[in-house]
Amino acid sequence: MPKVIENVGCPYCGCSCDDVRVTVSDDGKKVLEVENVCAIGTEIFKHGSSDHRIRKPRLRQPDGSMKDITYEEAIEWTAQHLYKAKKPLMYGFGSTNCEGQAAAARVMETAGGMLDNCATICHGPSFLAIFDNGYPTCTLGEVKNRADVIVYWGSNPAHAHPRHMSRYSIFPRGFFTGKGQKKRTVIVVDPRYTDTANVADIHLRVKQGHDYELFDAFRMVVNGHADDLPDVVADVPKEQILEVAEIMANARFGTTFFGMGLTHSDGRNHNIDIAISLTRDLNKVAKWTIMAMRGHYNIAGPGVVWSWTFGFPYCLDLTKKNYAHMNPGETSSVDMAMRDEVDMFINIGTDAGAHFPIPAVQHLKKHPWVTIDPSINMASEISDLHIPVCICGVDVGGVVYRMDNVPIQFRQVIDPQGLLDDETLLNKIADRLDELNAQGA
Amino acid sequence: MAEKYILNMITQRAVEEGIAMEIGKTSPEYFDACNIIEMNEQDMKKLGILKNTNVRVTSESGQVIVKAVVARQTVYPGLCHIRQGVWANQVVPPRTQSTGAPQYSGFPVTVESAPEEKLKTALQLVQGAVGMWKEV
Amino acid sequence: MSELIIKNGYVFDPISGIKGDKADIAIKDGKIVDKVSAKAKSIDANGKTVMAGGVDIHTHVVGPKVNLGREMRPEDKLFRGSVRGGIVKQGKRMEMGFSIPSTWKTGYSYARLGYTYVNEAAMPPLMAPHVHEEIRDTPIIDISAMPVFGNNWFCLEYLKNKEIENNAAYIAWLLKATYGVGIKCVNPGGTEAWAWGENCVNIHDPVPYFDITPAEIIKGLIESNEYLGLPHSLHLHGNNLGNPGNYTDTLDTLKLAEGYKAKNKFGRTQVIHNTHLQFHSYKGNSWGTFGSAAKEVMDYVNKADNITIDLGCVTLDETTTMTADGPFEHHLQSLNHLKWANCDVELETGSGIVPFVYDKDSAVVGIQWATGLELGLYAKDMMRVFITTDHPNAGPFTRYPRIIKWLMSNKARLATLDSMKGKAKVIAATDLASMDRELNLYEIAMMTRAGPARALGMSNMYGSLAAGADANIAIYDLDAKKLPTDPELIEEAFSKTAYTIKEGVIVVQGGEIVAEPPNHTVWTKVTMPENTQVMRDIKEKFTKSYTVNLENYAVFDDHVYRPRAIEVDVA
Amino acid sequence: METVTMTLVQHPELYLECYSVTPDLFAGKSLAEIADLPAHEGKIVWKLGDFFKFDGKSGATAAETRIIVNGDVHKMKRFGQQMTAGEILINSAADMYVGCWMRGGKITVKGNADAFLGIAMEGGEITVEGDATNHVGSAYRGDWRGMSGGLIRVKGKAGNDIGTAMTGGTIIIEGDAFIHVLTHADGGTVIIKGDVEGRVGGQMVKGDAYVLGKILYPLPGFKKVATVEKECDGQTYTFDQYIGDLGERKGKKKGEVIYGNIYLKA
Repeated sequence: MPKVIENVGCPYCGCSCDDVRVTVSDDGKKVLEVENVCAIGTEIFKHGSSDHRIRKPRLRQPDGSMKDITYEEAIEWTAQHLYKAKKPLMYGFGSTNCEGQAAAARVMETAGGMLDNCATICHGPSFLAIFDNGYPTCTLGEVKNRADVIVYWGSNPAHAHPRHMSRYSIFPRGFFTGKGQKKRTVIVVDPRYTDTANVADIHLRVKQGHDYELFDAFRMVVNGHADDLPDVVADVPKEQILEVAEIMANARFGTTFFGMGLTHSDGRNHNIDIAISLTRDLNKVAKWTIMAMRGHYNIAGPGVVWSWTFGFPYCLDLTKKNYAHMNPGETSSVDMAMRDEVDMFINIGTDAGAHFPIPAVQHLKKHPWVTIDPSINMASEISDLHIPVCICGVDVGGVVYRMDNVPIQFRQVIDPQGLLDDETLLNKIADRLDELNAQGA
Repeated sequence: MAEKYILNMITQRAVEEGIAMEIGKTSPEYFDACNIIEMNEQDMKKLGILKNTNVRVTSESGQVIVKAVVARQTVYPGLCHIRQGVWANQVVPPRTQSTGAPQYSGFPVTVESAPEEKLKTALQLVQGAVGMWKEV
Repeated sequence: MSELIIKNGYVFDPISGIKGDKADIAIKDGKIVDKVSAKAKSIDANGKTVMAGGVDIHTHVVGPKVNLGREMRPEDKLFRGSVRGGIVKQGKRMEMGFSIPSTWKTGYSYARLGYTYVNEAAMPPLMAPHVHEEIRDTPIIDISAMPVFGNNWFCLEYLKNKEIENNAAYIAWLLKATYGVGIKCVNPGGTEAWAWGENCVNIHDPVPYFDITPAEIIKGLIESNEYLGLPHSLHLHGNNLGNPGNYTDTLDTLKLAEGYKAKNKFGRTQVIHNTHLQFHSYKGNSWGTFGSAAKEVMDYVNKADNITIDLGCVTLDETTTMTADGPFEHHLQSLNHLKWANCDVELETGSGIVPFVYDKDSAVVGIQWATGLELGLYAKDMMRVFITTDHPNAGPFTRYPRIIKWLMSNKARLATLDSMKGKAKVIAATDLASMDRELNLYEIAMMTRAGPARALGMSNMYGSLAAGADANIAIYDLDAKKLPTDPELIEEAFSKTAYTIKEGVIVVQGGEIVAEPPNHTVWTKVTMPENTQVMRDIKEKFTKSYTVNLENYAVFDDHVYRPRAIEVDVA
Repeated sequence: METVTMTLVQHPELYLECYSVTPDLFAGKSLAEIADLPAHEGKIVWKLGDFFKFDGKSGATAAETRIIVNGDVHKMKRFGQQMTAGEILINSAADMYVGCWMRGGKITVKGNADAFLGIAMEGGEITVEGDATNHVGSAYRGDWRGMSGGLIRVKGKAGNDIGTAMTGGTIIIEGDAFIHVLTHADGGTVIIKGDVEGRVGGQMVKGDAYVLGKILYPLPGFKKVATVEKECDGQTYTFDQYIGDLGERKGKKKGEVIYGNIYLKA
C-alpha cells in the first residue's frame, strides 16, 4: 500500500513550505506523487527517488575517470587532506539541515580552516547591512495577517519563490487582511518588468545599479525634504516617488521584501543598509518591516547555527583555532579563491562549479576539491572526490530555517537506502580529524 | 558586421532555470533554460541580431556563446539578462567590492552576432575552463 | 557508582539552613547524599566557601533574539584593548563574544562562575525548535525556557472572555508543544500593540483590537498559573520599562498580585516574579529629573510576601539590549541611534535588539547602576530577591562577581561612584552613597541559588545541598571566616571557582573547564483532561492565521535534548 | 631612532599575517627575539624569521623604532596592526589591513595597498604611494566607530567605502575614487582629488567631503546652499557647498542643525 505523508517540508526555496503531501511506495523507497508544491519542488522529490542517483562516493583516478569507493575511504581521504591543508575552505550549505551545519562547524574548527555558506554570493551583503544597521523584521505570518502595503524590491518571487505571494504576502486572507489582495497595495521596484511587476499595483522601473539613490529620495520625502527632490531620481520621476512615499507612510503595516537585485549590484550591502534606514524612518510614522528573500529552504540555517557557535553567520576564519575571525572581502569564498588564499576546497550542498564566476572556479581547481552533494552537478564533475549524501527533506529530516528565521521541522519521506546524511558524514570526518590532531600533537 | 556597443548585463533566477537545475545541470532542460540572453528588441535591431540566433557575449572576465531572445520580462534598452547559471558565469566578473558577492548584476558586456558559433554544454564550459573536458 | 566527598569547606546552604559552618558534602551518583563510603574521592575544601550550584532565574542565553544579537554584532567579538574581548580558550570549543557569548562560551562561563542551571527568560513559541537546538549546543549547564504569553492571541481572547480554564488548558498545551517551563509575560498587550506601531504604557491602556488591558492580562495569567499549579509563578516584565517615572506603573502592576496566594506542590510562595526590577524603579518626568525609586518599590516588595523579584543590575559595560518588549527597543534606538533589530512573531510576541553603551560617566547610567544595587540593599527577605543583570540587557552575566562585590562591599561601591563624572548627580538622585549595608555570603547564597531555585519551584533539585538534590556544587576560593579586605579579591573568587561540580562530575577545576557532561532541558509536563474547545481553537488558528502547520509547530521529540520533566497533574 | 630592516627571503605559499610587525612588538627586542615573533599562514604558525632576514637594531620604545620592510610583500597582511608609535616603511606593495586599528606613528607603503587600509584608525599617519582598494579608513563590520583620528594619504586611486562610519581624522585620495565616500559618517574629512562615481555622503550625519574632480551620480539627498572659498590640503579653491544627507537624522548644536557637507570644486 502506498503511504501518504502529510506536512512535509519542501527543500527548495526560502519559503520552506511545510504543507507538502507526498505519496511513497509500499517499500518506502520511491516517491510516487507530490501535492501542494511548486514546479521546482516537484523535481526535487522526483529526483530523490531517481534510479540515476549516485549512491557511492567516487574518487577521481589519474586517467580522469571516477571510481566508486567506500564511505570509509572517502572519509579518510577528506580527513587526511583537511589535516594537511594550511587553509582549507568548506563552502555551501544551500541544501543541508542545521544538524549538518553544526557538524560542519565542528569539522572546520577542528581542521582550522575557513567555513562559508552560499550567502557569501547571495545575501551576504544583507548580513553586512544587518551588522551595520540592524534588521527590523517580522515573521511571514505578520505579513499575511497584517500587511496592507507590500514592496518587492529587486526580488522576483514569481520566479525565485514560486509560492511566496500566495502563501505569505499578496494573496492570502489573513486575520486583519480578510480581503486578501484587494486590500493590499503591491509595489515592485525592478529594472525589469518582471512577472512579479506584472501583478503589482505600481512598478518603479529603477535604473539598474542606482537603487541607493532611489532609497535616498524616499528618505528625503519621509524626513520632510520632498521639496528638495530632483525631478528624476534613478530614472524614476519625482511624482511617482511622492506617490509611493505617500502610500508607504500611510501603511498600517508595510513590508519590504528585497532580493538579489540589491545584493548583487554596485554598493551591495549599502543598498540594503539604506533600505533598513528607510524602514527605520517609516516606523516613525507607520509600522514597517523588511525581509531578505533568502534563496534556499535552509540558507538561513548556517547563519543561525554559526552565529550561536562562533558569533558570525558566514565567512568564518577558524584558522587561529582559539578564536574566529570574519571579514567578508577577505574571508569570503570568492575573494579567497581569486586571491589564491586557500589550498583545499570542499563544496557541500551547493554547486560552486555552476554558480561561481568561472575565474573563481579555475583558481579553486588548482587544489584538492571535494564535493559533498546528493546530485551530479558541475562541482561534482570537476572534483577529485564526490561524496553523495541524503537529500534533506527527502531522505533525512531535521531543522531548517525559513527566510524569516522561523525554524521548520522537516521530515524524512523515503528510506535513505544506505546513504549517509551530512551530519553523520561530517561527524565521522571530525572524529577522524580529532585522531589525526591527537597523533600530530 | 555589427558595431560593438556596451550593454549593462544582469543575471538572475528564473523559474525555468530552477526547474531545470533540479532535473540536473547536465540535462537538456538546463541547457535550454540557461543559454539564452534576454535583450530589448531595440538593442537587437541596433546590433543587427536576429531573434533566436547565437551571439557572443564578452565581458572583462570572459566570453560565452548564447542565443539571443527578446526578453519576456522586459528589459529597457541598454540592459540585458542571462539567467543565472553556467553560461552567465562565464562572463560574470568575480570582483566583489570587498563584500564577498561577485558582480552578478550590472557589468559591461558587448554582444555581437555570431550565428555560426556553436553553443557549448554546461559540462563542456565548466570542465573546459579547468582543462578537464574531453570530447567523446 | 561514583562517590565524592567535599571536606571541611565553609558551607552556605539556605535550603538546609547551614550558615557557613564547616561541613562535609557527600555525593553519590550525581546526587547529594548523607554519607558515602570510605572509597569516595575527596576534595579538600578547607578554607574555601561551598555553595550549591548557582541558579539564574532570568537570563537570555539561547534562542532567536539572543542569536540575532550575536549575528548583528561582529564588533562584540573584536579587539578590546590589546586582546580580543572575552575570548578564552579553555573548553573544547571556541569561546566567542563579550556581551552575547556563543553557546559554548555561555556554558563554560556559567560553569566557571559556579552556576549549573539557568532559565532562559523568553522563548517565542513559534521559534521553540531554535531554542532547543541552542540548548543542545550549550555545554554543561541545565537550561529551561519560558514561552511568552502576554501578547499571545489565544490568551488575549480567552482572558478577554474570562475563560481561565481554557487559557490554562492552552498554556498546558503550549508548554508541551514547546517543552517550556513556565509562563513569561513581557509588556502585556504592548508588544501586540507594537505590531501596529503602538504601545501600552500603563496597565489600563487597552490593547488595539483585542479590547483587553494589561492589568486584565496579568491577573488572568496569575489565575491561570495558579489554576495549573506550575512550579514557577507568572514571570513578569511589566509595562513601561526603562522610562523616567515608571515606578508608579510598577507599583500598580505589583498590586495586581494582592489577594492571590500561590497554589502548588513545589514550595513556591510567590504569584508574581517581577523581573529586572531596576528597569522599573525610576522617578522623575524626564532624563533631566531622572532618579531612583528603589526605596519606594522595595518598601512594597518587602511587605508583599507573594512577590519575588530579580535586580537587573547595570554593570557599566558596552552590551546588547534585547527583549520581547518590541516598542521599548524601538524607543531606545531613537535615543542612541545605534543599529536596531526587531522581529514581530505572528500571533505570539515580538522582540527588539539595540546595542547599548552603559557609559559610567553618564549621570543617567550612574543612577541606573545605583538603583539596581539599592534594590538589593533595601531588600529584607533575600530569599525573594535575586541577583541578575537581565543578561545581556543591563550587562553580561559574566559580571555577576562584580555585582556580588558591590553588594558585599561599600568600599567597592564608593570606589566606583567616585570614578563617575556624574557622581554628584548620582548621589543626589539615589540613596546609594548613604547606604552602608554589606551583604554576607549567606545572603549571597540566598540571592544566587537557594532563592531563585525556590521561586522556580525546583529547590528539591537545584540550588540546594540537602540530600536528594542534584550534586551541583560551587567551591569558591574564599575564606568565609577571613574575607579579604580588598573587594577585588571577592570579585576574583566568584569569577573562577576552585571547583564546579555538575551532577557529581567535576567540570571546573581552578577556573579551567575539565569536563563537559551532557546538560538537561528542564520543562514542565502538565497532565490534564483534554479540552476539546481549546483543541478546536488551536486547529482553527493554525488553519487560518499561522504560516506553519500545526503538525510541524510542536517541537518533535527528537529535537529536544536530554529532557527532564517537572510533572504537574491537574485534576 | 633605531632601525630594524627586514628583508624577505622566502615567499609564503598562501598569505602571511604579519600582525607582529609593529614598532610596539619590535621595541626592546633583540633581532633573534624579533625573528621569533609569530606569523600565521592559514593554520600554520610560523616565525617571522622563517620569511625574513633581520638587520639593524630596535629602539627601546616603539617611538624610537623604525622598521624597513624590503622585498615583495604584496602577499602579507596586517603590517602595523594596532601600532601606537614609531615608523614602518614598506618598500613594495602590501596586502590588506595596513595600519589597521592604528593609534599612532607613521606607515609608508611605496607600492599599492589592498583593502581595509587603516580601518578603525585612531591616530597616526599612513601614506600609500600607489593605489588603495576598498574600505580605506572605514569601520570594522558592524561597528559604528570607524576611523576616529589620524591621516591616511593615498597618492593613487581608491575603490569603494572610503571613510565608512568615520567619526574623525582625515583621508586624502589624490586620484579617483569609486562609490561610497563617508557613508554613515558622523564626522571626519575625506578629500578626493580626482573624480568619484557617486554615493558621496549617503546616510551621512556629519562630516566633510571635498571633491576636486566630478561626482558622476550625485545623491538626491544633498542640496546646494552656497559657494565658498575653502582650504583643502594646503591649497585654496572655490567650492559649491552642498548639505545633507537630508534623508538622514541630524544633530543640533546650540539650536542649529548640523549637516554633513560636500564641497565640490566649482
